[in-house]
Amino acid sequence: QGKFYEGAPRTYLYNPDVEVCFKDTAQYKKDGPYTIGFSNAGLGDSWRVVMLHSVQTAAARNKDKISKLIITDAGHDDAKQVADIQDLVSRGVDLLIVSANTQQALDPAVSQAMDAGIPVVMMDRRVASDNFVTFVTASDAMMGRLFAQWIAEKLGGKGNVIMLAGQAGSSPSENREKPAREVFAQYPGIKVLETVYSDWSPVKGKQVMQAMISKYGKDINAVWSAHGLQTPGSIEAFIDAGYKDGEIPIHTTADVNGPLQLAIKHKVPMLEVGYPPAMGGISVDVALQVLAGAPVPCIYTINSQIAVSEGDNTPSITTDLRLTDLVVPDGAADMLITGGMGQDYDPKTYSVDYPQ
Amino acid sequence: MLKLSNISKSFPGVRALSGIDLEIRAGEIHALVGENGAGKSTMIKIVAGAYQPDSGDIEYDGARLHNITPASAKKAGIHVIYQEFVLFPHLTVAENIYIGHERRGKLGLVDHRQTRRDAAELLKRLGVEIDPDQLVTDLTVADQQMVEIAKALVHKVKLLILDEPTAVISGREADLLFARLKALRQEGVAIVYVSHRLEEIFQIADRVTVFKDGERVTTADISSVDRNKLISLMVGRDLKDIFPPKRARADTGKVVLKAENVTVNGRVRNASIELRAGEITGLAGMVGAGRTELAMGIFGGLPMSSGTVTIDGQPISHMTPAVAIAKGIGFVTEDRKSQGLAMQLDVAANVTAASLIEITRNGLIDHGAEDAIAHQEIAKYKIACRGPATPVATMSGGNQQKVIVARWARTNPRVLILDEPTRGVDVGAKTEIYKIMNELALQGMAILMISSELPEIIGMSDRVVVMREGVVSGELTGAGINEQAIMSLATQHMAA
Amino acid sequence: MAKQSPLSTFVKRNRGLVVVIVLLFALLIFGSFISDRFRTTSNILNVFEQSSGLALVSLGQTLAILTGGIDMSVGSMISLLSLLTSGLMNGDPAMILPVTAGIILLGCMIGAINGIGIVMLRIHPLIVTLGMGAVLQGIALLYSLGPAGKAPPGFKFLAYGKVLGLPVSALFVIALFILVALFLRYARLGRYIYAVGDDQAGARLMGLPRSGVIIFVYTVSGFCCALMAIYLVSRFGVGQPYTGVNYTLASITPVVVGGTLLAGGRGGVMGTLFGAYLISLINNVLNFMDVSTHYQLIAQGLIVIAAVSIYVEKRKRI
Amino acid sequence: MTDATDIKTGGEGRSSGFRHILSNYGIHIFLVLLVAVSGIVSPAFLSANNISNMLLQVAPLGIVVIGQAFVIILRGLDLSVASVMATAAVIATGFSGVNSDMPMIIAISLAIGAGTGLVNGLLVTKRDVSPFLATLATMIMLQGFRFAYTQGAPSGNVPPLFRVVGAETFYGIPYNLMLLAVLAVIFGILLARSRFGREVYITGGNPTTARLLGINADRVIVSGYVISGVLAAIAGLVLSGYVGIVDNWVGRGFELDSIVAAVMGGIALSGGRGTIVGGLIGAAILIVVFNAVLMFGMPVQLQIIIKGLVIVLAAAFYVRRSV
Ligand SMILES: Nc1ncnc2c1ncn2[C@@H]1O[C@H](COP(=O)(O)OP(=O)(O)OP(=O)(O)O)[C@@H](O)[C@H]1O
Ligand SMILES: Nc1ncnc2c1ncn2[C@@H]1O[C@H](COP(=O)(O)OP(=O)(O)OP(=O)(O)O)[C@@H](O)[C@H]1O
Ligand SMILES: [Mg+2]
Ligand SMILES: [Mg+2]
Repeated sequence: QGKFYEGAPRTYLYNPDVEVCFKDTAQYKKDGPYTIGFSNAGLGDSWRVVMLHSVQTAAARNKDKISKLIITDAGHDDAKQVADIQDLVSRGVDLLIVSANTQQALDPAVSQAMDAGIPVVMMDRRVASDNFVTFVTASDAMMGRLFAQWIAEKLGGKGNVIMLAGQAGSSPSENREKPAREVFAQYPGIKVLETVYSDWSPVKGKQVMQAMISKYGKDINAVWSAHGLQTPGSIEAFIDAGYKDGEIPIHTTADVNGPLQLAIKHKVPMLEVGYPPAMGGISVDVALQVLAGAPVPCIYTINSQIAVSEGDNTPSITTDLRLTDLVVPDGAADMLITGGMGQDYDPKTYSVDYPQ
Repeated sequence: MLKLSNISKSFPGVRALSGIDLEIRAGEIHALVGENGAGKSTMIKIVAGAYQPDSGDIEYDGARLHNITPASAKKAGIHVIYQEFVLFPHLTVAENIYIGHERRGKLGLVDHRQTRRDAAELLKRLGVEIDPDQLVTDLTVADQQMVEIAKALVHKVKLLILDEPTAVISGREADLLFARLKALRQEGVAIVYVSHRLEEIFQIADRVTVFKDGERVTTADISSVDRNKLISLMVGRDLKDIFPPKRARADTGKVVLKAENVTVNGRVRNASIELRAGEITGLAGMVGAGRTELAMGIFGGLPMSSGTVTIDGQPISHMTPAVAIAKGIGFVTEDRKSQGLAMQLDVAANVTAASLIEITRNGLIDHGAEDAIAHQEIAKYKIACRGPATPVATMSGGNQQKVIVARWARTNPRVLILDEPTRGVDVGAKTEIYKIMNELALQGMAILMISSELPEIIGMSDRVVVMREGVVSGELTGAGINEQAIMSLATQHMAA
Repeated sequence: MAKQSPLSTFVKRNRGLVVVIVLLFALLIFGSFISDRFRTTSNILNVFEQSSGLALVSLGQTLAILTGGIDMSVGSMISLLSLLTSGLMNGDPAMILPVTAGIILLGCMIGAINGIGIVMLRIHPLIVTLGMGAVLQGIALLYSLGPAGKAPPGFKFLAYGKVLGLPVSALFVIALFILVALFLRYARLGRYIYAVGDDQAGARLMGLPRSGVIIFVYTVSGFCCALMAIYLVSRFGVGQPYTGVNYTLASITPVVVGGTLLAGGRGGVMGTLFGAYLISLINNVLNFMDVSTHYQLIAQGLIVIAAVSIYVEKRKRI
Repeated sequence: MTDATDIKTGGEGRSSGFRHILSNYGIHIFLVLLVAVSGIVSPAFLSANNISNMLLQVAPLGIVVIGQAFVIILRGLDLSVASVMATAAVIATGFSGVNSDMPMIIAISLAIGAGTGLVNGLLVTKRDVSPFLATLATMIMLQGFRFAYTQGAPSGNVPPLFRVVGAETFYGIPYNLMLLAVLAVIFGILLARSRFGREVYITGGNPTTARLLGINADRVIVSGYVISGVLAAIAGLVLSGYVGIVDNWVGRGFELDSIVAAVMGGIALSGGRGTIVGGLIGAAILIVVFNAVLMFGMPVQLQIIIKGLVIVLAAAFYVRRSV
């Protein structure tokens, strides 16, 4: 296990600033047990499911302090999430955990709750203003940058990249693409042939990559993929186009088992940077600190696991963690490898007795 | 008043009108007659702006009209009562009457109360009792026609065109209509009147124009022609007898179908009727008497709340159209547009719809056989169309009717029910249909013919059953079948 | 002719409205048994406020559906217009008036283009507006791939402001609905909307301005989308490229729940308004009952079906 | 009388002429033009590789369109197809993902499709719910069931056989295309040549007429929805084989794409008209447009805009200019 990073947040330890922002939460101190509301943006993919289960697990672990955890799900609809938050406030929660569907749209609703004296802990996705107590997250921008940096270094500063983004106009995709482009821009020899959108779907990912391969063929040296959801589609497209093992361009990925399985099997150099769903559980711990009146960091950035295929460390991205350490060889293609939920965890059968 | 010169109009594959010249005068009732598909409705639609002519001039009220649209025609005082009604089923009677001419009060807002009051007044003037607040969809067809007529009286019309207005009304309503038309003529309105009922034309028209194959054959004063002349002009040959000679009445005719104490929808009560092999039974009555409901009940198209139907002495416990067809009953419905035809489909598919087995080979439909049958029926009934692949929606009303008759005759049923089989059908085709009915009867088929045209009932029936207000009021045979007898049974309460 | 009493005629012809109102009250009573907090004024006001936006989009949708059409471009239209609203205002209070006016105008224009397309191309409105929706979504993304600009300070008032303790937005929406309801009943154009929906071809033959009616209803739908876009920018503080995406299908539910038939010609806007209230209230009650999302979805489907089955006039089977 | 018939039935009526060709084959011409123009603008578009890609991609949509054709000809609309696809795929892969599970997997998937179709059909016929709403409601409910079953996290592996059918080719011809061809022929014959098919057209053309002809119109309509549901389930399995990964949204967008394809292919939403071949050509147009704009290297925004324009233009191009 030693290869996994389990220390304190690197963003705290390695932070060059003398003063790191901490928030005083004395005003929110309250006697338990608490009613906590969790307004979730929505489910729909495994990442969000594991994140939700992580919240529930943490609540179960803290049964003595939490009398009730109310979970709402907005189905990825801003208006519904605003309504959900209002409903939760109406139901008299002591604290809100919010994973905001979009940064801007939820801002007024979150501010409203804060103004009403209910502390809000943001998780995974924040709102635009700083009008919350703290934000538990990993970094989209860091993922995008690391992916790009690794590709640039692997290609020796020279080569052609296809950027396989998520959905045009969706913020997680934008927040990874933009920093990545900045990195690529520093390498004159790196050319981004095209940015194509997968809508986070493996099917669409494969369709667009097939078109790209028809168009550019062997000119493609690397695929910058914004997440693991679409990466398998891309690798499949290369396999179908007749690329032999070892010929497939380098790829990036996140979180999902399938790409690692394919990369190992077909010898695709790959970088994996996780966006850990365990932040769900951490947000509950942070919430309890807030209600206990303990100071918390303004932004609580948790660590991503970083793994590469064998022999593919680069000067900037060096890690002991290998794809083979993370992969679950017989696991389902879309299972999460960064869940932190333990060995026997299976989202389908998962159930935990949390206070509800 | 209205002058058409050299009007032509083609549809894909059909020349509907070629070089029509026609003059309509103010203060006359001008009858327009011709076979099905002769182009009467097309010409009317051109005058009304529903179709654009391919060529020709239209002069109206001394000025040339260009690019007529329905809206501009209305503005110019042209009002048309179309062969297919133009009513909005889910608006009320009053709203329908005043649609486009809403009664308006302050601020130009629609004044519903005034609308209702005026509509009631108007309907009363027409002599019909219709609640102006009812939705049109709840009205009988005859009442719908009266609403259509009322619409024509709402505002000052200069030219009133009626396309087969009496197809669904008869007797009293028709008389009311004629009285109205005559009054309008007095006021100087020009009236164009299309009908296949020649008696009416002699009753009210001043002049008559005959169309044939999209051309105007002649225009004449009504006094200068007689019935036979008119028919021969329309048909292009002499039609001596419209009705075939009556067959010797098959007294021994076996009862094929027997309906007893049938109650349907509460609109038909305890009606009983017998149909015999080789016999044509006429079902007469005023519109709304419940004839269609009775027939539908027998056929299984409407649920019977009580009563029994026996075929060949065998009672049928639960009648549905499928059972009825399996037992050899055919049904030519009265409303071809909403009940009879699948308008999108072509002639071939509509003709073979009831006899799919005939064209099924090895479980698959044989398109060749289907086309052959369609060609055969098109020729047999002289259906004017471009061929088997013509969508029925593009055909004239009478020809659509022939398609349905052909469909059912094809199945060779033991009992054939025909509900207004010649509605909107020209004399030539009528004769054909009569001939066919006669032949079928001779072959031993039992035929039930519902009709609102007394001459037809009298001319064709071996036996006449008369209905009045949902009950069977009497039965006539032989010499007893005459106009007075039928009318008195159909309208007893009025006569008494 | 047996005359029916005016009340029974009203009930018969406005079944949708009556049923929806009855259901609304039933649900209110049911909800207050579930939780004390449900009964609070603030909760009820929340529901009231939450439904404004949905009701607004559904208003235009109702008119389109009354003519027998449907507007599948509302989602993209809202997204594009909301982006433009916040992008152009960009925090500058001086821009509020000109931009609001401009956006409303633009919404009307886009709606009119929908209507003209339907009239000229003679294609089913579903297809025209679907295509238009894609075009508008593309334009929205061309304008900005992310949230654009921001709402000026004070702009929040539209969405969150209250007069006499009642949300302004909700009051405005009610007023607008009443206006449109009166329009449908008392303006000639309003009557023609029903006529066109009842019988398109007939409307033409009667010389009614059929094309005008169609262009008009889609223009109104565009107008409503513009108002919705402005409202969302006020509510969320910014416009985003996918802000409206859920409203395309969502806007149809209140219409049909409120008793307007998808076939056109029958129904009305007041049913839609209460339909929107009902749907928001259902969400609220389900939240209070702690029903998980999965089952909320199932419940939603069942409710649509149940509501619609109530109004269906059993067709006269021949 | 006689000559009237001759004049009007003469020449078989199947008028030739440009307008006729345009109105009957407009969509075929449109597809050919589209391919030609795309090939000229981007030669890579016509490369064997790319054509094979497009053929591979057309099958799942095509299969859905076949079912959609039945439903639309019956005056309906099926918005639940994408939800059926995803549910069938998710549940199918919930098994261990070995070929021996195949019969079970296929049976369950088809049952899901058939069951959904049955519910849709019964709602439309017995409850008179409009098809748009009935299928919208089942779409939402199915999504709820799917989430309740998977807890939102689908898992399991796609059986190898699906991978073969979904993604592999036989001398450049994708197996899934062969499957599409087989289904198209079977259902094409069913629609165009069988008694049932004729009943579909008659019922779609005029349900009242159908009833009076003794056709069990309700049963025909329900069958149409069941066919659509079953084909959607098959398409879901094929699509799951295409990438070998199943998420909750397999088939997203297929509901509208399949309707659009059908309408572009001349299947009128008013019912009673249209053919399977037309629908498939509509599907091909959508796939070609999607691929072509990628090959042109257009920004994603323009891709979306062009798709919208093609939908409208193709439909307008085809539409019969009747009076
Ligand atoms: N919309 C149309 N498309 C194609 N052909 C049409 C259309 N309308 C009419 N026709 C054709 O034009 C010819 C004239 O039809 P029209 O309806 O004018 O006849 P009509 O004299 O009114 O007959 P009827 O007495 O049966 O009503 C017919 O052959 C008909 O098939
Ligand atoms: N009060 C009514 N409500 C609804 N529909 C009616 C009503 N009266 C009549 N109808 C419909 O109008 C049509 C004609 O009515 P009915 O069957 O009573 O007349 P009929 O004797 O068959 O006369 P005809 O066949 O000459 O129209 C039928 O289709 C019937 O269903
Ligand atoms: Mg006519
Ligand atoms: Mg009748």
